[in-house]
Amino acid sequence: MPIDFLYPEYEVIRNPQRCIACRVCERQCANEVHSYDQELNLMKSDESKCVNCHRCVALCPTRALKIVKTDHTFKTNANWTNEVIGEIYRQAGTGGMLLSSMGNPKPYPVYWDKILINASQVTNPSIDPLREPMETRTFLGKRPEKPERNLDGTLKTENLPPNLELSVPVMFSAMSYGSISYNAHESLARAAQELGIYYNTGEGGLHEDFYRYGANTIVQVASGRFGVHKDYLEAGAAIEIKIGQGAKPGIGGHLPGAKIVGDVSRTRMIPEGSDAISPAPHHDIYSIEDLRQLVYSLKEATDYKKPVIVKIAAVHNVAAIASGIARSGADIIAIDGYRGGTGAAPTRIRDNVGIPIELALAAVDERLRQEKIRNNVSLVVGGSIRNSADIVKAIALGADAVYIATAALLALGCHLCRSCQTGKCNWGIATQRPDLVKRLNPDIGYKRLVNLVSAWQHEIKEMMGGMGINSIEALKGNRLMLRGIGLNEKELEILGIKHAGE
Amino acid sequence: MRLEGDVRIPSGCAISGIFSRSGKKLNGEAIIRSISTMHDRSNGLGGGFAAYGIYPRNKDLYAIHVFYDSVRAKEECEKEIMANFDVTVAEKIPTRKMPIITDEPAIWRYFGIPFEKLLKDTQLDEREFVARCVVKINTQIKGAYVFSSGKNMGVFKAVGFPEDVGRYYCLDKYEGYCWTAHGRYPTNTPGWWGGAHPFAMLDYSVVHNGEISSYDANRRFIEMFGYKCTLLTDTEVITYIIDYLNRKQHLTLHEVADVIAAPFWSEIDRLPQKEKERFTYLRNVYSSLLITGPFSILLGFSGGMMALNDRLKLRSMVVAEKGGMTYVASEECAIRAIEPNLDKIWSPKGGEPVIVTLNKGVDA
Amino acid sequence: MNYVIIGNSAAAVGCIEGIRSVDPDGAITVISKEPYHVYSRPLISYLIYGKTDEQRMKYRPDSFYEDNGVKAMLGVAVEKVDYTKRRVLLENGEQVPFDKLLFATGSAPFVPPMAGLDEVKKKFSFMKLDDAKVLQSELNPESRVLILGAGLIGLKCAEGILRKVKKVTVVDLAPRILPSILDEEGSEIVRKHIEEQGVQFYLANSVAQFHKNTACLKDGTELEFDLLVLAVGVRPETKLAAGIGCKVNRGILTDAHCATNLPDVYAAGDCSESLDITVNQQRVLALLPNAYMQGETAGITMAGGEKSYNKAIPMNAVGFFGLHIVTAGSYDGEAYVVKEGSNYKKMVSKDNLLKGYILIGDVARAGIYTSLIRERTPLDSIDYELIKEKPQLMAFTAAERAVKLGGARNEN
Amino acid sequence: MKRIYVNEKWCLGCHLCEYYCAFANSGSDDMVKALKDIRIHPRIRIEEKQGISFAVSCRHCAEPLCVKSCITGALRADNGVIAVDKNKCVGCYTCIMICPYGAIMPGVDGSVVQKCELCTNNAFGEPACVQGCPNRAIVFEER
Repeated sequence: MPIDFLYPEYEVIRNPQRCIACRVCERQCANEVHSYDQELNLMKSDESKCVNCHRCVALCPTRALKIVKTDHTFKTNANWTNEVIGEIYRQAGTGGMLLSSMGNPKPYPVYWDKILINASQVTNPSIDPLREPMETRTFLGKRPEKPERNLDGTLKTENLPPNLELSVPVMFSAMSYGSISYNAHESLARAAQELGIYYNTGEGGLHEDFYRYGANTIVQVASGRFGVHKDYLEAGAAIEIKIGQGAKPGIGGHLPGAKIVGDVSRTRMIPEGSDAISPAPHHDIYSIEDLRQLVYSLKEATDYKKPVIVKIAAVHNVAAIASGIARSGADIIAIDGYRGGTGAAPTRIRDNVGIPIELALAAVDERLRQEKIRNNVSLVVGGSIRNSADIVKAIALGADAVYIATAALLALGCHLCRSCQTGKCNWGIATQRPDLVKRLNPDIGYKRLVNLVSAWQHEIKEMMGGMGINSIEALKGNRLMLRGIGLNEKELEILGIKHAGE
Repeated sequence: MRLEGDVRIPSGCAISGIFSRSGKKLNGEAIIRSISTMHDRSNGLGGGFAAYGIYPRNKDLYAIHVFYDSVRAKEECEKEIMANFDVTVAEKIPTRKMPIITDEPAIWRYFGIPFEKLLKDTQLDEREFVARCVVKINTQIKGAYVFSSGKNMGVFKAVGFPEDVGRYYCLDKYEGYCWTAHGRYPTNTPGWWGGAHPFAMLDYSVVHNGEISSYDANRRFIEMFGYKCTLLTDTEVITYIIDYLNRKQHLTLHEVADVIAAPFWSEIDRLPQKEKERFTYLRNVYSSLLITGPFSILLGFSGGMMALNDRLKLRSMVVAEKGGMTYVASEECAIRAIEPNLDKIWSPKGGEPVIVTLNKGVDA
Repeated sequence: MNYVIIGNSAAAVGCIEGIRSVDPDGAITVISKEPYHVYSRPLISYLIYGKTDEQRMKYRPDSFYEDNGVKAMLGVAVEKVDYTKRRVLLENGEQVPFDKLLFATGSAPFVPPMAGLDEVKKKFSFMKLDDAKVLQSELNPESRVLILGAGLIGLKCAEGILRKVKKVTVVDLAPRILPSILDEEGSEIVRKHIEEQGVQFYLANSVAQFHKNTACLKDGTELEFDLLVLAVGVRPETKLAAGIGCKVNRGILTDAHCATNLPDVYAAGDCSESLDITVNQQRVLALLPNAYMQGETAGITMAGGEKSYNKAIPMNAVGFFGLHIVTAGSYDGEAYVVKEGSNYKKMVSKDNLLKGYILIGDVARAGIYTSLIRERTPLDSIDYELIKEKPQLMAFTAAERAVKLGGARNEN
Repeated sequence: MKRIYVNEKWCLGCHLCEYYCAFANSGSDDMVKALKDIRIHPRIRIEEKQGISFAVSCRHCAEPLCVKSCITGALRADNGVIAVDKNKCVGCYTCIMICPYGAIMPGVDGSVVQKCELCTNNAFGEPACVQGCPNRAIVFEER
């Protein structure tokens, strides 16, 4: 075997005093890290195969296992870090682009963590969500410019364009069937239904089994148009045109043929084993006018009954782009920040392209207000919403709702090992191998998603109550409820918030 | 120290209102007596009144009340007023010298009506035209501040306790069918004359007690529609919201109340289908105009008055009736002080507006 | 309602529990010659072996009769049954009236005439607790025991006493042991195993003549012995039943409800015959599970409930000196045989059904095979090749497993 | 009555149920102490073949053939839970012969049988296999 210069990043530490050689680690590792030595009655491990997904750690009944970062190191160098050196070795060995998955892991600032939330004291009572109603119901979509009245003077309620109603301003972001498993999709769909929110098909079509969750489904139309047909468009509650994705702005998608099997192939409407390549741009959208045409084509196709979402990655001039989209007829704009996850992306793109969602959101919301069109369109943001405080901050900055995906996958068991591209997800999420897919029981998965979002809802209510706000709409764009900490003037200006203490 | 407009100033307060449905005119004595009963709810940093029906001789003209900090401001402002309005009267508002009232600006009023030609040129509705002029002066002319701009009504306000402010403005000399009053308890500023309440826009005047937690959500939304919240006060944004919904969106005052103090979804979901749709529509379309946090407000408008509490009723407010009179105040004592023998007194539920208007045919 | 049960073993208990599942109130009377609380007959060899004791041998707890409202008349024999007057006459002159009657009279040892048998002083049967007690009291480390009969009773007796005596010899007319449950190859394996423990066999042989403590075998061998155990065979106790006109073949004839030809009269257990579904013939299936289930069926039927017993098959689980044997059904058909060391497996199929099997040694999960026979599972509805390897539910369809394990309802 | 149900769709063949069962019935409060360096004798057993796996343990039949067939009365149903009285059992294996699920097995030394007793007779109180199943392939439910 040629020397690859690479040393395993992680070490599997087994406590021999605890190991009872039950071999669950061996059975559960799709990477075949563990093996049993009959002669010695001992478990062994080959850490070069370990992706640090913790499947073995989590299932070990005696907690005999842990995975640690190796302390094996090159001569320390702040510039030429282990990671940088390793990547060079890898590329020198393969001649290929580096691929990664999930979101940008680099230590760029996380603005959510530099924003603080207000609370009431004395002059205004905080509200106790256990005693008073605390509302998180949210509508997404256009609002009519003026109300109309019937002949008898009552309000004409039918003049409302199609809207999405959410019990809590959280939706599951696009993840295609194919990139994630059937059971992951079922979990998301069932959770969305129980929660009264929406999940998103991503660009993988909608499996026939899931049409029954249509009322809680957003169907996506992306550059590859995989799985798009009339019934598909009509099945969902809304249609999302995906222009870009935070993890890889400007890049299309590539689902390897190995994952295009059986139902995945049928659902995508492409032959088994063929690579599913989504082009970088939509080849019928080279300009904003083209987008408008697609928006209206989709509206025509669905009789103007479904809101159309346009999803873009947060890039440098996102505010101007969003303004253009708002005028294209879209009902909802979804913006995906650079920390958004993915099943596979070129590492350099993932780590270096795009901007933080916090700044993008603040800029877009402000821009749409300046242009007086904020009420024509709803704003959904995603790209690493990690907890309920992030949501409160996003809404206060001006978002109508948030998209979560990485957090949802974590709820399903994802351990962020960032090896989705291998298709050997030990947690049954980013895989199509039947023996692995079955590891995610949707009965458990959907409940964990419901738990997560319900827990967040409780926390959102608690924080709202602290601010003396008892309905989420009074939080939307309420930037006075936020203060920055450790941010410079420019950052504060873009975020439209004051510094703590001001 | 930064003044209103530089910094947001929440405040506690007292409010009181008297309304004669028959159009019977009262001078300002009663309302002063009423608001002074709640002296402890103010801290001397602002008091004010709105009175309707007080300018019967000029009732078809806009009465524009202005504070001036400087001669230059007055010159600049009058130039603007004269350029847009056919002004019939321009005069100093009579005041009574009082040692307790200090730092007085120059206080002027103008009765006039927009030039026809300008209305035609701008294709604006007369009231919209006036509103824009007011916003323009208040945002662009430093040292000038229009604090009243309706027809046959006027706002009188100053830094001081409300009873002193009332005497200062000689309110005993005015007679109106509707009076509202405000005593202010700002929490972090010495107050500024313009920042005192009522806050008025055209003939809408609002006195308010409370601190709304939805402020910035409301402000950033309403500012899309040509308003500029220069004072950063709750009362200002509430006034604009009411102006926007009632005057521009043509919602009824009841509907306005259903937007700003909307019923909870849990209540809406229980209603019959039609009603449910109506409330859902209003809450959805005007979601950013929901006002949360404690408030009790008294809205004065031509021919009527509306009292409204926040939906949780986090601020006290009572309403009483005696004959043709309706009284509203933060505290019952403020009503009893001027009318001990009431026909009826009650505390309206949160979010339930009490709207009184002149009896049919009454032209006050 | 007066229920009367003659006999006090597994069939009687099945009957009592069957009656009580339907009728909590009716009077139940159990009449038995033996003076004991109901005990398990097959345990007498374990008693001697020391693996159980009289207390633990009780088939049901001490409070059983009381808990079930049963009047137990123990230690008293039945003289005869007066069917027309619906009453049972006891030896002691008492009369017990009945509305429903169950014969659970079991079987009795059958001793063929043998020359000189009268001369043998110490001879025993091995059926009942009293037999075991007497035998046990005579055993000593110097005893030489001769057992006639290499069937289940004789061999269990041999196992029970071997470690307590000097020598155990077994003589049988048949050329191999356990001929009723094993095939030749199986008999061979088991015989070798038992011989290795120290038991000596004389097969295809018989006692021509006893001379006191010496047995002269047909082939001329002379065997000295101290104690003689007679385990040649048993016969159903059918006399009382026959006396009132019940049809009796080898055992009392019954239908699927365990009813005899006479109204209100039932029979269950070793005294009766039932339909062996593997050969579709009425047979005496003298085995405890059968007795209990027949008794239960009879009891439920007597009390007015609905129950049939239509899955009777011969089956035996038995072990000798640690070697386990499970057999079931009949062996006429296509055989599949695997022999590995002391493990032996024979599966016999016919007409798309498993008819019988023999497992020696590894008997794990044998019940899965038994159920194929009892349930008459068509072999083409399962993976027979797979299940032949070892008993496993994997051989069933996923849908069938969902019924068996997942709580799914069977569509049929 | 609450029973154990198995859904093979979700069974991963990880065998953890067997280990949790063995631990639960070990009498030890430490899994390592109980199971290290021994061959376990669980009362629940996984069958597996070509990607299919499922656990088998006593079904606690409403009409328990094992109880009816037990020659000693050691197997009894107590409120529907079928348990074996090890003091009475003589290891004749009649129950093994009759159980259609193959859910009764010889105990460690073969002298008596053992079977799932729904952990009613150990410290777990509720089936340990159910608690230990990572994918809810084994559930304990009233149906």
